[in-house]
Amino acid sequence: MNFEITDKPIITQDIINKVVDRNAGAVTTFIGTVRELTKGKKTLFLIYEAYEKMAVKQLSRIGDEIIEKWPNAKVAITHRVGKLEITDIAVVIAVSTPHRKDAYDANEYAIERIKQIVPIWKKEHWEDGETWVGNQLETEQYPTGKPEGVSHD
Amino acid sequence: MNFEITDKPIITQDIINKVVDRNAGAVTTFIGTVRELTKGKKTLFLIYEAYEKMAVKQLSRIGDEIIEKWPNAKVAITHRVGKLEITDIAVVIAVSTPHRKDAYDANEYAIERIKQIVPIWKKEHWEDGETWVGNQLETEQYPTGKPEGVSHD
Amino acid sequence: MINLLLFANFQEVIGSKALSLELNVNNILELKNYLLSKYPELDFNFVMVAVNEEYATDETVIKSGDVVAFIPPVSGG
Amino acid sequence: MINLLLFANFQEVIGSKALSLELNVNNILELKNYLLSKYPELDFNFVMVAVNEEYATDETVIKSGDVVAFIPPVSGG
Repeated sequence: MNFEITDKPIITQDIINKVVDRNAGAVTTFIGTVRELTKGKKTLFLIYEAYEKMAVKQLSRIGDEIIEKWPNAKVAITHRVGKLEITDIAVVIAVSTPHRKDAYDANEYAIERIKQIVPIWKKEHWEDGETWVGNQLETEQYPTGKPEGVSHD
Repeated sequence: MNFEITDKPIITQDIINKVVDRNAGAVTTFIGTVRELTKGKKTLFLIYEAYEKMAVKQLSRIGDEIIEKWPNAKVAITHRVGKLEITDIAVVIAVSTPHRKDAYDANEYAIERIKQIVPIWKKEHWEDGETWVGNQLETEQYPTGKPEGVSHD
Repeated sequence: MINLLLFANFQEVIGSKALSLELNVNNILELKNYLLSKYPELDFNFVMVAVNEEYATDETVIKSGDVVAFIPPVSGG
Repeated sequence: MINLLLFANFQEVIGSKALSLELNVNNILELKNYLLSKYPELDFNFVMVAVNEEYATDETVIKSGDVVAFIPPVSGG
């Protein structure tokens, strides 16, 4: 399966292996890791939670969107849930394409879409408390209750 | 060493490990692999050759340029030389930054610069012959004998 | 019967991961209004909703057996 | 003595990876002209040059002991 939610540590190479292709000259990966400092505030650890069944569906939808935009791309995405320590990997996105520019663009498209439509939440545990992190994009608003660019079917 | 030329297979994870950082939330990697088909023509294998001492210097210069543009970035680049088969890894670029956008931009900057200033050449071996590949950018010309943006020191 | 799934702060406000409700509501808006009457501290601003794992809107019709999930602003990646 | 390093197609045209030349040339342009007189099939178009591992120009002065490398269009990555 190229789109997964897991509660185990992610091995980056496993995700890369899913997109290696004889006709791909470029593979890009994005590895999202737990950062210690955010605006000077110290994170102790994070808890990620997912609506797993729907999250897998949405990741797979992002894969479909990428194939539509970049027909020769291959995509694999794994997101972890549960408790993550500093430098642990939360998400790996691997994209292969024949030419490099597409591999960067499609990969960046994937992470932006994850932050819009995939039902996964993180709870930051600070030294002085804890909080569910809201939409990291901050600029996004869904007045209709539905994210942009997601058809209702 | 974060900037290397090697004649051994590249282990992507080794390059990633060089840039992992407690304050990096994003790591991007670019993996350049040997593609079988180029414009319908079938490659059998490639030979990469480098002016090694200078190539390491130029890779390291690219690292300096990145730190100047993205001061919180960490960069590691390894390029392989010798005979490479289809799907073998020719180059791995890993970049970590606190925020994701910079990790994509700095990584793409690195591969563009590699294709401009790093003295490495590949010889394509086709079914019907062999040829040293010229500048892959094709649009680049160095009327002064010196690439743009490279100071002479 | 409507099956409700709750995540993140919604789970904490309602105190449950899942609820099965015997309700006479026709669409998401009516469900939201019912929940607000029981849990006035719920904030539906920026909260998406899914019916049977597909994003839906306030107008989406729901029927017995549907799985409705409220999706607070996501923060994966 | 000028130490010359040759790569890719330059290596094939000249038939050597490295040459040491006892030459009276003052700069890169003069060195190119000397090489062209011996190897008329050399094509310096789009070929960069490095002196002691730093990019240089036709006007760069060279002296005995310098390492001069001709860098045909690169194709790494």
